[in-house]
Amino acid sequence: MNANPIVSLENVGLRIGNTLILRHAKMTLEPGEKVGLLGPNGSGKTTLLRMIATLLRPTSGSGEVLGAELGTDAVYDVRHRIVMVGHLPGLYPELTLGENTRFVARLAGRPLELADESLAMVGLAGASERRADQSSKGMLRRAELARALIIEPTLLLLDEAHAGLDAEAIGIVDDIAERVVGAGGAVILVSHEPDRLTVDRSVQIVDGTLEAVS
Amino acid sequence: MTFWRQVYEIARKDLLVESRTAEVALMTAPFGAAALIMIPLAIGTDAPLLTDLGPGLYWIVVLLFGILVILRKSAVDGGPQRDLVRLLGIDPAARFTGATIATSLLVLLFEVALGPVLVALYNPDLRGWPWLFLILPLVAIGMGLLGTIASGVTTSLGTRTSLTPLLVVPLALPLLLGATQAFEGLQLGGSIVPWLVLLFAVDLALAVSGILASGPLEEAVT
Amino acid sequence: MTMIRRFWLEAAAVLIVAGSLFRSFTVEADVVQGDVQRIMYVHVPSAWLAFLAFVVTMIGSVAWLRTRNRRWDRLAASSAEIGVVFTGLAILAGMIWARPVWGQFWTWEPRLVTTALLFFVYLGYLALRRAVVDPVQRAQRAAIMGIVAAVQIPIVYYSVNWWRSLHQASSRNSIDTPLRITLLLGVLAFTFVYAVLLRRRLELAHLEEELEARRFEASPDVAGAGITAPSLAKANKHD
Amino acid sequence: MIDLVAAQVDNAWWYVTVAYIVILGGMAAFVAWLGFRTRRARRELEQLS
Repeated sequence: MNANPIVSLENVGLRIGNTLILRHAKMTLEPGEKVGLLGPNGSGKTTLLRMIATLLRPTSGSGEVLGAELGTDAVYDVRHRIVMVGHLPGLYPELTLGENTRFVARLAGRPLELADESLAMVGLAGASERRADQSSKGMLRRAELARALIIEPTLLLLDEAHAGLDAEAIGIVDDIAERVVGAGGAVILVSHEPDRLTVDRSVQIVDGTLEAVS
Repeated sequence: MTFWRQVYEIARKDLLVESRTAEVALMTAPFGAAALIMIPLAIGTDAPLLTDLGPGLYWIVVLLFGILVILRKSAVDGGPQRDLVRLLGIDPAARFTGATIATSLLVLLFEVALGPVLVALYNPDLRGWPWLFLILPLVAIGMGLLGTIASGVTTSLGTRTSLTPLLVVPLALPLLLGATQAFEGLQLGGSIVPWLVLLFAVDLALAVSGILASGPLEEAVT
Repeated sequence: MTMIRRFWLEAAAVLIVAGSLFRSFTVEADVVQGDVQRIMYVHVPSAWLAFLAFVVTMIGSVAWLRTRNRRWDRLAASSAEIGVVFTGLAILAGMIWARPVWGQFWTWEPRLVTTALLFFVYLGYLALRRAVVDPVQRAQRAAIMGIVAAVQIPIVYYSVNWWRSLHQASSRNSIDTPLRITLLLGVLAFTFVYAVLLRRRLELAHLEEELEARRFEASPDVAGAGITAPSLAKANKHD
Repeated sequence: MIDLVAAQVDNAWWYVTVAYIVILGGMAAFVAWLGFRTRRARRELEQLS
């Protein structure tokens, strides 16, 4: 089990409409790794993350995530082990934060108490009755991180990892990433501010390929 | 996590969101009622004429204005919500079924809300009304299915609000005929069974194609 | 030789259409309707062509979903476009026919109603194709609509037919054998026309796809390529 | 035939002619439009290569 990488991309190309996101991307992510993904606005970090999350099919090349070949039906079986926190909140604006997390818990087959506990863990115990569209960006972000605590993923993908979080909450990101890594999983963090990342190594998208950042 | 459990959760979530926005109850239904008030002013307020035309107009309003139920906000997840649901590992067929159930229930609500308006304004012949307990849901399910398929293929397109009605309305013709003819059959005392069979057949064909299409559809929307 | 290989279908189509037209004008007039009935020899074949085109669209749609080979998507799209054109023509001819015979442009004949609805359904199909930018997404979504629409065609037809039969007797009586042969000849001629048009339209679809690919190769729009460091801060420092 | 207005129409050939012109003309217009689009695509393709 340990020998198998969590993500491996071989010469992956990805094109959406008329935009080429990746040309010959290579990447390996081993269990226990925490990797930063850097790059300027519009370089395709979010799209790459969504592809790794099995939500987009590569246009060429091949990739495996958690042992499932991208673009095949095998990805359906590994999706529940992946959590992606996008740069837009994956929450229903009309529902309360509590309802949102309980929705996740029920569909993930986790006990409902875990939803409330995880909200408390990210410091939102008192805000669970607040509607998502009445919450601040930082609160939404915390609520989304609670999802990672409920699902306990093997692969955690954080887009704009620290966006909108206050000093207190930035620690949550690292704690959650540590949990995942500690359990033999892997984490990819996207950020514009490399200084704030505590990662093992970083890669960056340059002209459609992935390059290591020293 | 069984299939029906997923269906239940999706439908529940859609209806919960809808209960917060109240789009169908507070916006679409009054709009349909307003239409039923406007029509006689245009075509004449002669009582026998309205009794005659009432049911047909009712079904036209249900099918045309019912498109707004399909287009309502809670029917379509935004990009991040779609990603969330997909990563939760939900079967596309379960998602389709759950969304269809929610939309169908709301179309049914729309139909029921317009019923009293029809009775009050048009004084229609309501012979055989218990059959409505069958006709109304069959039409609502058909609309729910057509609507879920059509809003599936138009998801995230800029012209969604114009394109969806064009895709739905022509294909809704068998529903219109089934509903109006069954209604007429009740008044004339004829057999309405063939029309119920037609409605049922439409629903069945749409359900089968919708469920088979749900997998490819999920891939089409990225 | 290459000319023959390239144009034999066109030549055959022209010949058979000419033959069919000649026969349409020279065959004896219909006993009931007289000469007006000759409109049928182009109206019915147009409608036939359209239905054939939509069936081919469905086949292309199914094949795309199974193989994800883009040639099937090209087939579905090309055929649907031809189908929409001929549905429109069939409706127009039907209206011109209806005017002298029924005294009005429109009659609620089941086949005419079904054809009119199909016109709108496949207009929607083409509009859907136009609205989706990404070729794979376009093919996928269009394929779903192409199948759902085709499954509904018989239901639409039977429902209208049924509805009509309750209100009025069926509209069509049988026609004499020579007339029927003329009609069949028309159907055959229009089938050839369909084959020719489809081949041409597929060629265009292929060209357009190639053009799209070539444009992309010529100047690939790589994500992030057009974005440079903002120069605002520098400008501010200068004041 | 249902609701037949006239068994024999006076200016029948006029209607027939219009109908044939519509169908054949529509066909020709479609062919012309196809040809135009094909030529345009060819031209653009040549410009790119």
